Amino acid sequence: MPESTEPNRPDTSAESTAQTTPEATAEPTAAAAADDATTRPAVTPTTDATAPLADPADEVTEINPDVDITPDDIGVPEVAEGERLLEVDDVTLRFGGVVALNEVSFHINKGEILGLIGPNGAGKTTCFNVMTGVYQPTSGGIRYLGKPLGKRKKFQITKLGIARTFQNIRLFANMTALENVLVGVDAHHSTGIGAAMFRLPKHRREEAQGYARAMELLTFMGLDGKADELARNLPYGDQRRLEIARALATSPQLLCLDEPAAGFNPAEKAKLMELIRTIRDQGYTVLLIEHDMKLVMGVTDRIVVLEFGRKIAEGSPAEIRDNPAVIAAYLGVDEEDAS
Amino acid sequence: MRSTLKFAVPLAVAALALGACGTKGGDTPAAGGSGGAAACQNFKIGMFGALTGPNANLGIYIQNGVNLALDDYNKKHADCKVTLENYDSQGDPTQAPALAKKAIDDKKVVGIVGPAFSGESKAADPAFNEAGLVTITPSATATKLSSNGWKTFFRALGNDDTQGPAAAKYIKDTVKSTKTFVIDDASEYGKGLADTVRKDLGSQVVGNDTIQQKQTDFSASVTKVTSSGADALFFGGYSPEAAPLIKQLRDGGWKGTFVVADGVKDQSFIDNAKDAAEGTIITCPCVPADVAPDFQKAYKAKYNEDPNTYSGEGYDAATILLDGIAAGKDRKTMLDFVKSYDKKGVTKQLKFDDKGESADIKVFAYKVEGGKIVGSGEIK
Amino acid sequence: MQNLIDNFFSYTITGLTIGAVYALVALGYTLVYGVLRLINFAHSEVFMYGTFGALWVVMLLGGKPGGSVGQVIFWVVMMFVAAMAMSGLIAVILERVAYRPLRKRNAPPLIALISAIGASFVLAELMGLRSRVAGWVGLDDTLREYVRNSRNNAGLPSIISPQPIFSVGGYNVTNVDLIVIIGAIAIMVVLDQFVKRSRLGRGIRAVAMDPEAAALMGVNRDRVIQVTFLVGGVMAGAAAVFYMLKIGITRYDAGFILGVKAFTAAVLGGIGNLRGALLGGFILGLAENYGSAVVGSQWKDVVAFVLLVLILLVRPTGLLGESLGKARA
Amino acid sequence: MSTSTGTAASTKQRRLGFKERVNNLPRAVKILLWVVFAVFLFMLPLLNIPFITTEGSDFGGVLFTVATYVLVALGLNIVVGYAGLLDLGYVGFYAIGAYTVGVLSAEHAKLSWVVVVPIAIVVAMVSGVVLGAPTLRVRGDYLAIVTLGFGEIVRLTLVNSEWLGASRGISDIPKPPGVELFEVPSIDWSSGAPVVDLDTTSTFLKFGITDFVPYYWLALGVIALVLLFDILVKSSRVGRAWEATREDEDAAELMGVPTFRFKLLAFALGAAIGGLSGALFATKAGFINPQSFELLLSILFIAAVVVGGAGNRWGVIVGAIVVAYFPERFREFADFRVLVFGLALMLLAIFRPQGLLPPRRTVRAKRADARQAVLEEGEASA
Repeated sequence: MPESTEPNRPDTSAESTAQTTPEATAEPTAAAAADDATTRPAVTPTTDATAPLADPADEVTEINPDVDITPDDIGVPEVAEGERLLEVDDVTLRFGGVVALNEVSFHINKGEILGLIGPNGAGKTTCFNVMTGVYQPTSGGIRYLGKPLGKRKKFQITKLGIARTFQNIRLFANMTALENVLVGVDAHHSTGIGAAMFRLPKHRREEAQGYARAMELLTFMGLDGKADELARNLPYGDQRRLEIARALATSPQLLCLDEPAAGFNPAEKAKLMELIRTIRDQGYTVLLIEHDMKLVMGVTDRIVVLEFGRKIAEGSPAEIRDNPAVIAAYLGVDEEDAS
Repeated sequence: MRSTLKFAVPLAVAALALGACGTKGGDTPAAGGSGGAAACQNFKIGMFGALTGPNANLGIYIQNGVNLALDDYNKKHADCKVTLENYDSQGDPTQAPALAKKAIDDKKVVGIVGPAFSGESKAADPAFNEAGLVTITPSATATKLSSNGWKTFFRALGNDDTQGPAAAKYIKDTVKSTKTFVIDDASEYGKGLADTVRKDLGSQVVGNDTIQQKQTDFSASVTKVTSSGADALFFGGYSPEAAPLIKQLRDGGWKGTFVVADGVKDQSFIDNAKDAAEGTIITCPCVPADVAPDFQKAYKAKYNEDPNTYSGEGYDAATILLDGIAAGKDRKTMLDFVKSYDKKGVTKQLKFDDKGESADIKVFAYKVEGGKIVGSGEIK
Repeated sequence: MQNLIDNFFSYTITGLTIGAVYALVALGYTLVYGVLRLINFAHSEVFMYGTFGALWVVMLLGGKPGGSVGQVIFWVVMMFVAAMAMSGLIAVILERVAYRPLRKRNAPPLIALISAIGASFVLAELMGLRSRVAGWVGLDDTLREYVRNSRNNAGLPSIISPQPIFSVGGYNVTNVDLIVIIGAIAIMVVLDQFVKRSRLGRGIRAVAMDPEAAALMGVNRDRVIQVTFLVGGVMAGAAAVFYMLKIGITRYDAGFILGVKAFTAAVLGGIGNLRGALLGGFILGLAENYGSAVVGSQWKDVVAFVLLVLILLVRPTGLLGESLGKARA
Repeated sequence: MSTSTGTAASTKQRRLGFKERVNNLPRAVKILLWVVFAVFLFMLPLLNIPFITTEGSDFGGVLFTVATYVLVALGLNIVVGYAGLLDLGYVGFYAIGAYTVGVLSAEHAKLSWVVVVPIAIVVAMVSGVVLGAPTLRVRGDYLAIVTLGFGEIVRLTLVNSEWLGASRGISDIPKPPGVELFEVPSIDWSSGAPVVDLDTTSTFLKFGITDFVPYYWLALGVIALVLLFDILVKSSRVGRAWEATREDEDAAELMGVPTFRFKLLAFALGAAIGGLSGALFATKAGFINPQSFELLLSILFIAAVVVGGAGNRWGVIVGAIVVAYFPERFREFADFRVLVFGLALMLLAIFRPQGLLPPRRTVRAKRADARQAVLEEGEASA
C-alpha cells in the first residue's frame, strides 16, 4: 500500500484521516501501534512538550546542539580543513549601466565562518546571487572546489554543495515544516516518476533516509514538534530557523546565510550566534551576510567588506574593526536610511 | 444465466428494496398489433436537435414546424393526442449518444424528427439504427449520412450533392459570372457545398478562401475578393457569417453577385445584413412557401413570423410520423410505413429512395428583394 | 504572397482598424491586470454589452441610412455615449459583484478566475436570453425589436455608408476606416494622459506598483480598483462602437473570441503596460491580416497565437514589458 | 449547490468527526466499506436511484461523461493543483488523445483499440513536452494565454486539416474488444419501490452502441488506476518538487529542484492523462469532430479543478462531478442551464473560495489561523 513504505509521520493521522483516502485505510504497520495524534516521534529527544497545534507565538525555540547533523556525502571532492573551498575571482557584474559588483575577489576556506558585510546596496546579496547561479558575472568567475562554476544552473550549483537562505524568508509557505526540509534533502535524491510509481527500493531507501535526516535537522533546530505545521503558520523565528534547516538539508559544503538575524531581538541574536557556531562545528563552512556588526564580529573568523560593489577590506574581525576605510564606509552612510 | 443474475444484484439494493423487492420482466409495453383508435397508446414523437445554446435557432425553427404538425394532428385526434418529446442536444455531438439512448429507452417514442445537424447525426444515428427507431432529419445535409447503411435514416431534404451543382449551374447560366470567388466556412456543410461548386465551375473560379464559424471580421477576405475582380461570390456557410461577410464586402465597395445556399435562407440574414443583403441569390432544395400558402398562413398565425429555414421540412417530417401513428403503426412497423410513404408535403413530394434520401429533389433559386426572400424559379 | 504584396495597403489599413478594436479592449485587460494581477476573464462581455449599447441607441433614435452629416455625427456620438455608459456600468457592476467580495475574503487568485468565468457566463447568457428576461418583467412586447431572436445576430442599421476619402496604394481609405483608426488613437492618448497626470491615474499607478504602500499613502484601493474597471469598461465601450461601425453585427457571444484576441494583444505588448496594449493590438490586427493573405483566412487565429508564442520566447514579458506601475504608464 | 454554502461550517465539523470515527474502525471493516462503496459506484447507472438519476438524458451516458471529466480533472490537477501551472488549453491534449484513436483505428489505419490507446497516451504526452519545452519558461499568466492559444491551434488544425477529417470528423471508431461474462440487471422504481428489472440489463463487458454502462465501468477502472498513480507519485520526491515549484520557483531551484524539468514532467503527465480521457471519449462516442473540442471545454475543465479545490485529488473529483453532472441533472432549466451554472460558479467563488474540498493543508492552515485569531483576541481582552 502506498504509504506503508513511507516513514511514520506522527501528527498527520488526524489530518490524513480527515479525508477517507485509500492510503488512509492502510496505516503504516511498523509504528501503527504507537500512532495516535499525540505521540512524539521516536527520534525526538527534546523535552519541549509543545503540542503541534499549540500557541505558535510561544517563546524562542531552543535548539538541540547535540543532534548529529553532519553533512551527508554528496559525492563532491573533499577539501581539507582550512583549504580554499570557494574563490570569487575578479567578479564584475553590470546591469545595463549600473555596476553592481566591481572586480570583487575573495575566498572562503573550508570550515570557517566568513562574514560579508557592507552598507546597504554594497552588493552583498548580489554577490550571493552570483555564487548561487542566479546571475552570471559579466566578467570574472567563481571557482569552487578548485574548478570554475561556469554557467551551471541554480539547482546544479546547489547539488554541488552551495546552499543559501534568503533575506526575506522564502519558505514553501503551504508545505509543512517537514516537507520544506525534505525538499532540501531531495536535492541529492534521484527518485523519479517510475521509482515512485512502483515504489521501487530506491524510493523506499531515499524516503527513509530523507525522513531521518529531515527529522534530525528539525530536532536540531528544535522544530521537531512542529514538523507538521504549515511553514506559513510558524512564528517568525521558527521560519528563519526552518529556512536554515532547509538549506542544511542539502548537505552543503558551503552554507550562505543572507541576513539571518533580520528582525531578531538581542536575545534571539545571541541564540543565532550560538546556532551558527554549532553548525560550523558540525562540519559546515558558513558565509554570513549580516548587518549587525556585533553579531558579525562575535561569530566570524574572517570578514570581507564591500562598498558600492567593491571590496574595500578583508581580514580578521579585529583588523576590520580598526580599518579606517571600513569605519569611513560605516560612518559615512547612516545605516537606517541607506537604501 | 439466472443464477449469475441473482448473484450480481448488489447488496445495497437488496437491503433498500426490503420486502418490496421483486422482479420485473416480460411485460414489454406496446406489444404492437393494436388497431389504431381501439386503445390510446399515448405515443410520442421525438424532436432531436439544438433547442438551447448557441445553435438553437435552427432547432427552434424546426421545432416550430413540428409543433404545427402536432397541432394539426391533435385537433383531428383529440381523444388520443400525440405528445412531443424534446431531445435538446445543443447541436453537440458529445451529448447526442446519451440523448439517443434516452429516446430509445422510452418505448412510447415511435419516431424522431432529427437529428438536426450532421455531426450529431453521426454520433446518434448508429444507436437509432441498432434500436430500429426511425429518424427523419429535416436539416442534416451531409451527403455521406445516407451511405452508412443505417436502415432507419431518412432525409426530408436534398443533400449537399444536389444543391452544389445547382448553385454552380445558376452562377454560370443565370448570373453569367465569368470570374467567381468561392468562400467556405470550413464546416462540413459549407465546405461540402463550396467544394462541389469549385469543381463544377472549374477554371472560372478566380480565388478561394476559408473562414471560420463565429468569425466576424472578414477584412482579409474582402481584400481578396475585391482584388480578384470577381463578379460573383459563392459562400458555403450559414447566415451568422454570411450577414457580416456581405455587409463588409459591400462596405469595401464590392459590387458583384452574392450567391449562397439554404444555410442562409433565413430572415435573420436580411435583418442583420440590412441593405447589403439586397440582391443576394439563395439556392435551396425547398419549394417556395407560396407553393404551400396554408402552411405559411398557419405558421404566421401561430408564431407571428414567416416560416423560417427548415420549418417546412420539420413540419413534413413530423407529418410523416404522425400519419404513421394515425395508421396504427408502432416503433417497429413505422420503418416500413416511412419507407413506402408517398404524399405531397409542404416542401416537396415526400418519398424516400432505398438509401433514405428524398426521391424528388428540386432546387429553387431565391432572391432577396426589398428585404424579403422571394422565389425566382426552379434551377433546372 | 503575391496577393499580399499587391494589396499591401488594403491589408494594412483594414488590419489597423481591427487592431484598434483589439487595442482598446486590451487596455481593459491590461489595466485590471496591472492593478489586481488577475485576468479579468469577463472583460469580453463588457465589450459585448457595449456593442449592444451602441446598437440599441441607434435603433432607439431611429437611425437609418442616408442621414445628413449632422445626423450621422449625432448618431455616432450617441453610440459612444451609450456604449461607454453601458460597458462602464457593466464593468463596475462586475467588479462589485464578482471581484470585490473575493478580495474581502482574500481568496486565492485562481478562484477569482472562476468567479470571472462564472460572471462571463452569466453576462453572456443574460444577453442571449434577453427575450426571456424581458418577458419576466412583461416588457417583451414593448422591447420586441430589441430582444427578438436573442440568440441570433443583431445588425446595426447602416447609418454611415463607407465613402472612399482618399486612396493609398490602390486601397480606398474610407471615412469609417479613418474614424476608427484616428478615434482609437485619440482615445488612447487621452487615457495615457489621464493615467499620467490625473490624481486618479496616479492612484492607479500607485496601486499597480505597490498596493500596500499605496494604502499607506492614503490611496483608497477599492476606489482605485473601481475606477480602473470603469476606465477599462469605457475603453471597451469605445471599442464596441468602432466594432459596430466596422463589422455592423453583434451577438450575445461576440465577446468571447474578441476577448481572447484582445487578451493576446495585451500579453503581446506586455500585460500591465498601456502602450504595450496599443502596440500589441495593432500588431495582432496586422499579423492576422497578413497571415490571412498568405496562408488563408482559416489560419488567421493560428497565425495570431504562433506569433504570440514566438514573441514570448524572445521577450518573455511581452514587447514592452510589464510596467503599469512605472511612470511610462 | 446552495446547500454547501450556508451550513458549510457546521457540516464540515460533523463530517470530520464522522471521518475520525470511520478511521478508528478495524481495518477489515474499512476494507469492507471501501468494497461496498466501489460496488455502489459500479452499480450506480443501473440503480436508477430517483432524484440522482438524470431524467433528460441516459444516466449511463451521463455517468460516462462525468467519469471522463473526473479523469481530465485528475490530470489537470497535476498541472494546476500540484505544479501551479495555469493551463487553459487542456482540451488540446484531450483532442489529441481522441484524434490519435480516431486516426489510427478508423481514418488511416485499422489498429486495434488495445494498441491505439497507449499510442494515444504517448502522442498526447509528447505533444505536452513539445508545447511545454519552449513555453514553460514563460511565467504564470503568460502561460495561461499560451496554452489557451495551443488549445485553439489544435482545434483549428482539426477543423482545417483534410487529413484529420476536417469538420466532418472521424466516424466508425471501433469499439474495444469485450468479453460477455454476465448480465447485470437494473433497478426499476416506476412502482414507487425498487424492483429488480431483469429486462433492462447491462452485459459485463460488452462494448455496444446503445449501452454506455460498460464504458462507464471501463472509465471507472481507469480512474482507479490513475488515482493510484496520483497517490503514489504525489507522496514522493516528485510530488514535493512540484509543490515547492508552485510555492516559490526560485527558492525551489536554489534548494536543488530542477524546476523546469519537474514542470515539464507535470505538463507531460497531465497531457498524458488528458490524452487518455480523450481516447476513452473517442472510443465510446464512435464519432468525433472538432465541435467536441471547443475552447469552452478547457474553461470547464479548469472550473472543475478549481471548484473542487485545486491540489486535492478528492476535491477535483467532486469538482468534476459538479461541472459535468449538474448541467445534465438540471436539464429542465433548459435554456437557463449555462446561466445557472455561471451563477453557481460565482456563488461558489464567494462562499467557498478554497473550492468545495480544499487541500487538507488549507483546512489545517485555516484551523491554525482561527486558533491564532482566538489567541490574539484573548490577549487583546486580557
